[in-house]
Amino acid sequence: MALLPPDAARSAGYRELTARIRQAAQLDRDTAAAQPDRETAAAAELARVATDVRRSVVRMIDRARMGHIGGDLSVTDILVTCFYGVMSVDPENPHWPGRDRFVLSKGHCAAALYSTLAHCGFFDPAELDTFMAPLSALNGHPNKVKVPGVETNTGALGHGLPVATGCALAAKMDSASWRTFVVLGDGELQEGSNWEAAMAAAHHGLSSLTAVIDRNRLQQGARTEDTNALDSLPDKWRSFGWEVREVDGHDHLALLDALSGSSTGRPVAVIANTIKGKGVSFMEDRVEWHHKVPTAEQVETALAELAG
Amino acid sequence: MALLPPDAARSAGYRELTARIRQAAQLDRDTAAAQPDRETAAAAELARVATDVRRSVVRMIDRARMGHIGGDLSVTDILVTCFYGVMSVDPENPHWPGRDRFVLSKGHCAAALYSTLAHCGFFDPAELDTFMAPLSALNGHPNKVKVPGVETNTGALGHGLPVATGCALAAKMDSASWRTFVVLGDGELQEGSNWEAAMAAAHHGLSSLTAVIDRNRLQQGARTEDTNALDSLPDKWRSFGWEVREVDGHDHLALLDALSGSSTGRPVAVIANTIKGKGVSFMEDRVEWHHKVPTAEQVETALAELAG
Amino acid sequence: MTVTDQRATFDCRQAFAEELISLASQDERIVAVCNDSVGSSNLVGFRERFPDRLINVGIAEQDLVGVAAGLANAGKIPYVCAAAPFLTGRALEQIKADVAYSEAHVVLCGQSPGMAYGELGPTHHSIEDLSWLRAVANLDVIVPSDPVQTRAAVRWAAAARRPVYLRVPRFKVPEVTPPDAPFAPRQAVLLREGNDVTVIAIGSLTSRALEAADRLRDEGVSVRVLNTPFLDPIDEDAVIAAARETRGIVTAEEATTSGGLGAAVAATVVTHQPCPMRILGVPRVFAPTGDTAFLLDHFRLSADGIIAAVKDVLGHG
Amino acid sequence: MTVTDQRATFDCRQAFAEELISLASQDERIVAVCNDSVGSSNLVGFRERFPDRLINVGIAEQDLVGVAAGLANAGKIPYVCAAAPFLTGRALEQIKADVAYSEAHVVLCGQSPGMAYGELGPTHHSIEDLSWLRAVANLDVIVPSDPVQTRAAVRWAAAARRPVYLRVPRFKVPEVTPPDAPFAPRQAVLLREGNDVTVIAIGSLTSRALEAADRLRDEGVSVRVLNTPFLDPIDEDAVIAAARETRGIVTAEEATTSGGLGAAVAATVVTHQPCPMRILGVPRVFAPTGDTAFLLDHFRLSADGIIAAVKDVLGHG
Ligand SMILES: Cc1ncc(C[n+]2csc(CCOP(=O)(O)OP(=O)(O)O)c2C)c(N)n1
Ligand SMILES: Cc1ncc(C[n+]2csc(CCOP(=O)(O)OP(=O)(O)O)c2C)c(N)n1
Ligand SMILES: [Mg+2]
Ligand SMILES: [Mg+2]
Repeated sequence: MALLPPDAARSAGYRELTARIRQAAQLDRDTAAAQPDRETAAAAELARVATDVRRSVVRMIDRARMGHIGGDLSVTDILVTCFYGVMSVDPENPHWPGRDRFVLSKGHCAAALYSTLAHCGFFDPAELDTFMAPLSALNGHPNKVKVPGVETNTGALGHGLPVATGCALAAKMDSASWRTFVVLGDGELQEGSNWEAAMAAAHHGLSSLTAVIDRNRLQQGARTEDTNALDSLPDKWRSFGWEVREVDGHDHLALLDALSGSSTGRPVAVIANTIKGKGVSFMEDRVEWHHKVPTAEQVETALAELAG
Repeated sequence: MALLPPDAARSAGYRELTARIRQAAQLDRDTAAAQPDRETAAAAELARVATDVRRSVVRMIDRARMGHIGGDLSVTDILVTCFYGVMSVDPENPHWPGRDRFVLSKGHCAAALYSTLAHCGFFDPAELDTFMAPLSALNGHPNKVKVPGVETNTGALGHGLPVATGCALAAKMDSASWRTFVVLGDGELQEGSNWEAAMAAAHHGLSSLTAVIDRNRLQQGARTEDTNALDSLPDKWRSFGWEVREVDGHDHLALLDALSGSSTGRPVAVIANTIKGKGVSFMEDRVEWHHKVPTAEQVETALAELAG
Repeated sequence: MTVTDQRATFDCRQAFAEELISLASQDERIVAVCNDSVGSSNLVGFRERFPDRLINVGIAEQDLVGVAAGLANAGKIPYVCAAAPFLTGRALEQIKADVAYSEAHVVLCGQSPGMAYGELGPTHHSIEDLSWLRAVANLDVIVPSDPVQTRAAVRWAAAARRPVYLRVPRFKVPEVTPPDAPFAPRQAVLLREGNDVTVIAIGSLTSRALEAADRLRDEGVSVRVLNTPFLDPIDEDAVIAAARETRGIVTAEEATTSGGLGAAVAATVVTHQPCPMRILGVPRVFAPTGDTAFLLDHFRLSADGIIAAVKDVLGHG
Repeated sequence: MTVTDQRATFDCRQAFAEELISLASQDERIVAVCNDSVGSSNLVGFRERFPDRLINVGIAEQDLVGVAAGLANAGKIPYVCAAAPFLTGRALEQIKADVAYSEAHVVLCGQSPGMAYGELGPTHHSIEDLSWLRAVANLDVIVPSDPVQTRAAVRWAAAARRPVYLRVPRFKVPEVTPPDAPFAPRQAVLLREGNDVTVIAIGSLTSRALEAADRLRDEGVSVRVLNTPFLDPIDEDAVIAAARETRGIVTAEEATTSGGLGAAVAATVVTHQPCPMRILGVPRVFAPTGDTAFLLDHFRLSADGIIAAVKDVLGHG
């Protein structure tokens, strides 16, 4: 029940790997041209981490016999790109005031978040085995009181963007340079609380705030467009005063670009087009895998597909 | 404390007057051209009623020493045009199932609504003298349980559009021809509940639903654009799937046109550009008249200005 | 192994759905309204039968309740089916203003209440709902204990012509209601006669109270077991009689104790017939991780916990 | 004319604003967050002094509380200032998840609580807030009775490092707090010694309880008057002592009785020291039209109503 302690060995590895990825991915600022080879190297590193995270998710859900596997797999590349490619965090000092803030508003995808955080060294990956077990710190939805790297408790949809807006407001008041990232489900955007925050964040010119929408076009029971249509989503965000970027949410380099700072002084909405269940053929784009639990055989197939 | 009874004499007058206005305002369907003289006659009738309502509002607030005079005066022309020029209601039979529904979401402007309803004959105008007095049916915000013509209890902002959406959904399910009108404040649009309903209403193709936004550019404490900017409002509604019409909210003929049925199969948002405090020179577009109470002298001036 | 473990147990969402479909086939005003919760509210069957009468507003609880109020305005009888924590926590002001204060005939069906979503944690636990909704005027609060009461509640609410909140249990419970039991406001159900102590239990705790009573009988303690499917309005007479005729009262509910069953009984007792009580429920902490059964035991909401409370109130702690 | 009428009375929003400004001038982490409520929360002075530390999110209560939680995450100490009915009714799930469950040091200041907005009606009455918020774990609930307690609460909350809900009274009340009174969790304030009956009162009812006690003394009834500025956690010891040492307890609050002061005291009493009680508050109806004073009298939340309840509990009803 106590706060999980950081994993020092892992976090040293994290520092080393993130440095490598960022260096590789860096644009040549003078020529403003990308360096294809190095970019490819960065993408390969991020893909490796993403595969680790996806495999971890499958194992956690297999063990717990519960979870939200479809959304975990769709959001993985976003999580990994944020933590390994973009953000400044220190897993050994998770409350460092100058850190970038990361809020997983679609908190039902806790398994992907926990796997990413453990991979970074926020805590020992062995802890992942306790996912949803009695008295585990790793609840079905993230609890900041127990899990380092979690900034606010989510699980009820529509909470992340207001909280992230508050973080970004504080940074602006303090003229601090840290940024705030929040990842939202697409179905989640049906919650009006998001539009309250979207309006206020634009009004306050929170250019340090980036919202990533995991646009997998599925929600719990059906396709978003069949439930309560969200298209045209870019128009909605633009009309609420945001800078909008649309991107393939499984393309790490494209995500790296899209996650760069605001160019307009406005908050940035990254609409990441993703595939729910990404990486496991029989789960991809299928609504039932929102929270279905794979059989032992399906787990084996999934892990095999995620190996290569 | 009992439900107010209708005022039969007045409601007869209402039937007669609305018939006259509608006839006068009707387009020549064959030529699709307006008939300027008759339109002017309709406008004159509506203006007369609006003046009556405005004068009533001033007297009610003077007597109660409380109220929301600025928003009352900005919404009056919208109310009067809806009830006298557009909607099908029967003041003697306020629960007639085939009636058009009217929801004043900005419920703080109850004085304008009560004055309009009394003018139509939903109840005796003498009752207006009890506005906010102990045990009066005429509370500071409309109570449907006590006041005929009120469809749902408002006062907390952001409630009207969801309820109106439910009404319009029911009409659609029953293939009924009655329409639903809801009037929203512009500051009120900062409430996310509106955007939840806007999205769902568009998704369900509720073409019988019309939302009128009283765009007076002021909220309780400041200008909307200085508090939490709403511009560009038409883009917001359009991006949420609505047909948008922008209109001078004090021009009765323009309102009559704008309040006609949907031409796209989508719900209609009428952005009515208005002036808070309209009709009383020293109140117009001044934030303090959101809920300031005029002195005896100011009441006299206001009534004088509203006479002509 | 406990007694209840040996009996068939039921997820009451099934009884709920069956009864709703049966009612809907007789009364076309009945509609279901949900928030991307067709599956979790077990409405797939309803949708098959009445595709045009299932309204899904998406993930938007304020709109959910407002839309239901609008449907009621136009003559429908909406059953709002949504996970209890979000229905009550997210749309509370809509419940107050659009439903209760507006006297709209809306049936608010809190699915998977209490700690039914055990491992999903406090955001998904609806233990505050009873305190939250008892505070709202003009709203009946019903907490069924088994499929029989769930069906009765669904049926009663259709005819109520007033606002109703109805917990639809998901955590499996055995049948507890006797065949001739009443189901009406202000009517407790007497499940066991007894004159040493009275246990008043609702929802998932009812079967546990029965088990406790049966085990205590073997120890020579005579326990009266009452159940009040209507938490509001509650059966004050039965409570007062229990306070007068037995030596103390233990209440048990899968909810925070601040304003639910325990609070209702305590207020009745001190006003009319003071007696010793023990109030069992979820204390004022956020639950740790664990499944429903684990959490109920963790908070002593078990036959053992009830037995200990009964002994405690008798002074043989 | 009643005794209280002769004394100076105060709108506590002024003490609130002064104390907040004084604190803010000493601690730059303190910020105010509001929802188009600068005027109604009396924050004009704060805005003049600290224009950059007043955040207005517009008319959007869910965002209001979420933003405050985010500000707290980044080291600010936000005082959320909004009309109590909307703050608590509209943002309850944010209060639960973002503030209480997340252990965010946010001070939720419910302005104009109870029936302070009398004529504006039930949508604007915040009588449910005490029941609603006492049900939320990990949240202290403070109900000041006068300017002294309001100031103390504002100061205490800044140092609390935990979630706090604080009612900021608008309906005018006289000073009632003695100079040396404690202000801390679990500490009742003894306002009158007495041994026949105890009256426990909070907020606007405290001065009315004092008036009742003074009038009853003239009739030979000795009334102990307790006040509990912390409704949660409440002073259980003082409640138990009152139950033991006097013949009954009357509670009085400007709130629904289902889960507020009366419920807290009743639960304590039946668990530790059963005694007769009368619970005064707003019954489970929506108030009719009327100003605050009218409504308080209408619901017998007056010295007369308290006197009648005291006599009733003594059996000379
Ligand atoms: C306020 C609230 N309402 C309902 C739910 C139940 N719920 C959990 S996940 C989910 C679907 C989310 O869809 P989306 O945001 O698209 O997420 P993803 O597709 O990435 O899983 C729903 C309805 C919830 N967690 N919170
Ligand atoms: C949920 C809620 N929050 C706050 C208020 C307090 N309030 C009453 S009127 C008002 C301003 C409304 O502005 P707008 O919608 O523009 O109305 P108008 O200008 O027409 O008066 C506010 C904040 C409220 N009534 N309801
Ligand atoms: Mg999705
Ligand atoms: Mg306005």
